[in-house]
Amino acid sequence: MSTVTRVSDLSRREIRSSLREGSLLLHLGPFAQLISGSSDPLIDFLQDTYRDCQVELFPSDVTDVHLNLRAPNILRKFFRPQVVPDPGFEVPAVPLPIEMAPLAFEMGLNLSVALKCCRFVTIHAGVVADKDGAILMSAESGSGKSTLTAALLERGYRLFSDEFALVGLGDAVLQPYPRPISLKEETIPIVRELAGDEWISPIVKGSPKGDIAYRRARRSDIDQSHKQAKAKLILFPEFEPGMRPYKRRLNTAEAILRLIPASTNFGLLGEQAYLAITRLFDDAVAYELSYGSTEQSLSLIDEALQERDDHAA
Amino acid sequence: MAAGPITDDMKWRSSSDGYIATEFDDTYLVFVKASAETHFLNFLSFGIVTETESVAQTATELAMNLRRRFELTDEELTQELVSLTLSELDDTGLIWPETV
Amino acid sequence: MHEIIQFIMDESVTDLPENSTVKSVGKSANVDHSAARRNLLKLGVAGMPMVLTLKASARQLAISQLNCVIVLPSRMRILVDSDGNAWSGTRNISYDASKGGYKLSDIQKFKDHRNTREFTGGLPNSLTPSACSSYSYGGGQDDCDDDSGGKGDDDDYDYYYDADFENASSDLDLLMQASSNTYADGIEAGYSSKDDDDDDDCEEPTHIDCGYYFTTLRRNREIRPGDFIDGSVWDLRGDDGLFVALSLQYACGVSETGWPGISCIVSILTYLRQNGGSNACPPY
Amino acid sequence: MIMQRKALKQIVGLKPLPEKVLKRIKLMIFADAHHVLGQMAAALTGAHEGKINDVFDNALLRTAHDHRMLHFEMNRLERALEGTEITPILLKGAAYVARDLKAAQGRRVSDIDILVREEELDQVEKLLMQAGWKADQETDNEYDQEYYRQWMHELPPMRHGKRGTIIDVHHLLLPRTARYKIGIDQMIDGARTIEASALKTFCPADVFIHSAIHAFADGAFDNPVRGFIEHYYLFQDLNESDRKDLCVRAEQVGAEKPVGLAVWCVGFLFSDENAQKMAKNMKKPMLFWLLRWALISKAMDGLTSPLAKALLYIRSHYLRMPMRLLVPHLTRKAIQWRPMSRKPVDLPLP
Repeated sequence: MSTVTRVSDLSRREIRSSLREGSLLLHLGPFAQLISGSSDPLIDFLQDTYRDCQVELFPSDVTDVHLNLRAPNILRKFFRPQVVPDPGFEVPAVPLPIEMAPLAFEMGLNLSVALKCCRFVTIHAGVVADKDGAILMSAESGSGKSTLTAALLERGYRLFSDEFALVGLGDAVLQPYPRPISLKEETIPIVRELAGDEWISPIVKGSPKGDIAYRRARRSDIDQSHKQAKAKLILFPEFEPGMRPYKRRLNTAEAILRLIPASTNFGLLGEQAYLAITRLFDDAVAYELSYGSTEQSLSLIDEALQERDDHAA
Repeated sequence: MAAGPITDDMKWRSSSDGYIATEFDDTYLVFVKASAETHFLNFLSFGIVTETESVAQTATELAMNLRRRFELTDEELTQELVSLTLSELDDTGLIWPETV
Repeated sequence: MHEIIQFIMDESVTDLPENSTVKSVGKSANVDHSAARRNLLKLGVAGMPMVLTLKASARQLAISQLNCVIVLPSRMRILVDSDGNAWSGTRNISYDASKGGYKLSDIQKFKDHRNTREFTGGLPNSLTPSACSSYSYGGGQDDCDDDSGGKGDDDDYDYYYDADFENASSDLDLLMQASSNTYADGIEAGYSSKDDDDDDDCEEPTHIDCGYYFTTLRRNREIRPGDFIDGSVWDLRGDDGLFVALSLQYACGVSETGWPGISCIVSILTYLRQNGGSNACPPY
Repeated sequence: MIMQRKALKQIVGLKPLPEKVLKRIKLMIFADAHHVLGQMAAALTGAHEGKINDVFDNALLRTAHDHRMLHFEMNRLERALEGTEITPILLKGAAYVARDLKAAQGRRVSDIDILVREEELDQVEKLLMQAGWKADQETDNEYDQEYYRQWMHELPPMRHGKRGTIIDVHHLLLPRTARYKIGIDQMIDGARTIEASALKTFCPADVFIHSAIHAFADGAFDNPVRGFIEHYYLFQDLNESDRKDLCVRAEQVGAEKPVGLAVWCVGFLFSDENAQKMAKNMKKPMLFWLLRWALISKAMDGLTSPLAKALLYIRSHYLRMPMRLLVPHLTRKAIQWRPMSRKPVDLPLP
């Protein structure tokens, strides 16, 4: 009785009633996510930004994540609709105005993966891949990771994730989780330029993180989200306007030392996580990059790939 | 800070089953399985770990053996530094007094 | 910590004791390393740790999560009472030591103003002023005068207090010393003093120098909530700590809208959750 | 209520999982919200198809972490007490994990609880401080410190400065002021050493007794679902002779009523015949039927009756201290804490 379709195949009424019932099941990479809490801004967002994603109006099986977008449970003096993400465990949830439901939705999914996923080593990183393997970019917020991820998509890479590298326990293979790329403030026009206007979601204005927009995952990214990849390049990018382009090859230990802290569940998984992170370097080489523009970062990556190939040959 | 009382006659042990180490440039990235913590050890602290693996030793014995192994004099590798490093290592669970 | 590691890397060269459990990377060949090692030992004697621990939790995330800075977009004033309630707004509260402290009507106006945010309870003891004792309530003997000198409107006072506020608030700290009764007791004592043999025939006091703490945070003040993290728990102190405490109440779902720096606070809360801090939200 | 008994039985594997997906999802959310998803996974793992295996794997990986952490904490505790004659008794989760009991499988554990003799308390505290534990910030104030030391059955909780883990050092099983007086010395004397370790646990009957005391003679029974499941597994862990011991022992140490109630719960909630038989011959606490209703009502969460909650709250304090202490204490707490109101997490499904 339950069928998997794309969001774009569903009517607004169907989505609304499924969200109300709390029975909307969103399939993304290795996770099945049950979403509840209907609001117009969320439906708009799903229809726009998740249009190509696989969903079920009624779940055919149990799920990894239950995300409830509900009203904040506080007594308020003035009534104004608000929303908080509730992933089923206690999280610091900021009540957001209902127009920011998309943000609450994205935050809720991120929290669920960061804090509750144990089946993969989760590393705060952007990941893209081509037929030769994956590029993992681990960086702090504001270091240009999202822009770089978006730029690599235009170079023929497919999107794995903008937020989390999911590293398989045991085989250290990277798992796609093609969620939309989150763009903040000044990166929005840059990516709009790169990707084209039709790939950018409407802007959520005045959020706690400033203006936010999303670059949608492409249908091809979503349809290949079962295809895993081995890492070929591990990057620690740093963007600062006007910076001279620079790259430095890191030895394995130094790279491990920088990846461990970027993992949200390393301590939780212990030895399995250490071994998986170590195994990433069976095929991958690591670089630290700094650059002042997207073009520079792309040519640094080309150089790094060339060096890696030369070394292998 | 040590992980418990330390006396001079304590003999220290370690086991290579308890950790995974990666070496680079005379420094060791050491993952401790029991605590799931990762530490950086230099040649001295890692030397203490490997030295105590085969036979339990007091701080004094350790200092002597390490000087021999690394070709260092009493002044270069002081007893005090060995004891200090022992208490740092004690905190990681990489080494322990033999009865524990 | 990174600098220390980098330093160790730079200072040391290679030699490996025989050990089958060690995977070696980046090893350079047969360099005379003994000088570097001796150097390292000297540093050890001087107090450099021989073991460094990588915080085995999202440290890099933590760095970005904890390092955030909140810059206050406008001046903010905060009033705290001894019950751990707080009010934040922009109005001033006049303080006149000769009349016995803060003007009670200003306190009331501050609390009542439509732009004031109220936080009901939940401040940690470290940020809460002591309650008034029956005796410390009120101020000097002549505080029965009506406040003719203090009739100027709030804005007149802004300038003066902004310039001088640092001193005023540290004086206040001294005034807010231990006492056991609650503020409410103090008020009652004040009212009931009609009948006693007090020299003054005052109807009711106009100023108060206890039971409240009031402070002004200037525009563009930089607050680093990460400074108040001790391991995985909050250690809130001072005016910045007070601001953080109120931000936490907001972020944890108590207040309404428009509080500066909330994303910074949220990122820290997330960090604390990741690191097992069980008391990230108030009570701390 | 019948449905809820069914849920408990499904979680421990006495009844098959619901066939209907929504019901199955609801059950797993219920288990997760009550922190027993790991136990459910341990009981049911491998027997299913589809996504549920991923969910169970995930839950088991998480509890594996808790157990590893606990083992390391035990190791650190032994190290901290090295060279002394003190042999702490591990309590609750730590004991189950150390003994690898059924009650430990898939169980979440966060803190380590130990029991030492009262005369050892000062030395243990001092040694733990030397090894890096310090007063936890939450209770690091004069009132709490004094309150714990004067009235409670344990030191104020200590948190390790580097690892952030919490240790609770008990010298009694109930507050000094508690109504039930437990024969703690007998229980300590009966404790058994863990092989190749300086640590001990209670004998099997006493392990059950302590769990019953903890649930029914102390505290507000914070997580009844988890508590019921714990009693069920602990009861399964007792062999025939342990069970005979249990009745005798409960009487010896003065814990018949809480133990009677716990055994009754195992019999009633899990339809365990052995427990049912045993409960018939055991004493029940005062107001047994009212209490029973309140406990079960609380376990049903969303349906919680405020009256039941209030009853349990007052009872928990009534059990802990006489009125002359209770009233000032509750007043003091009310002034000091002013907690944020937090509604329990809403289930996302109707």
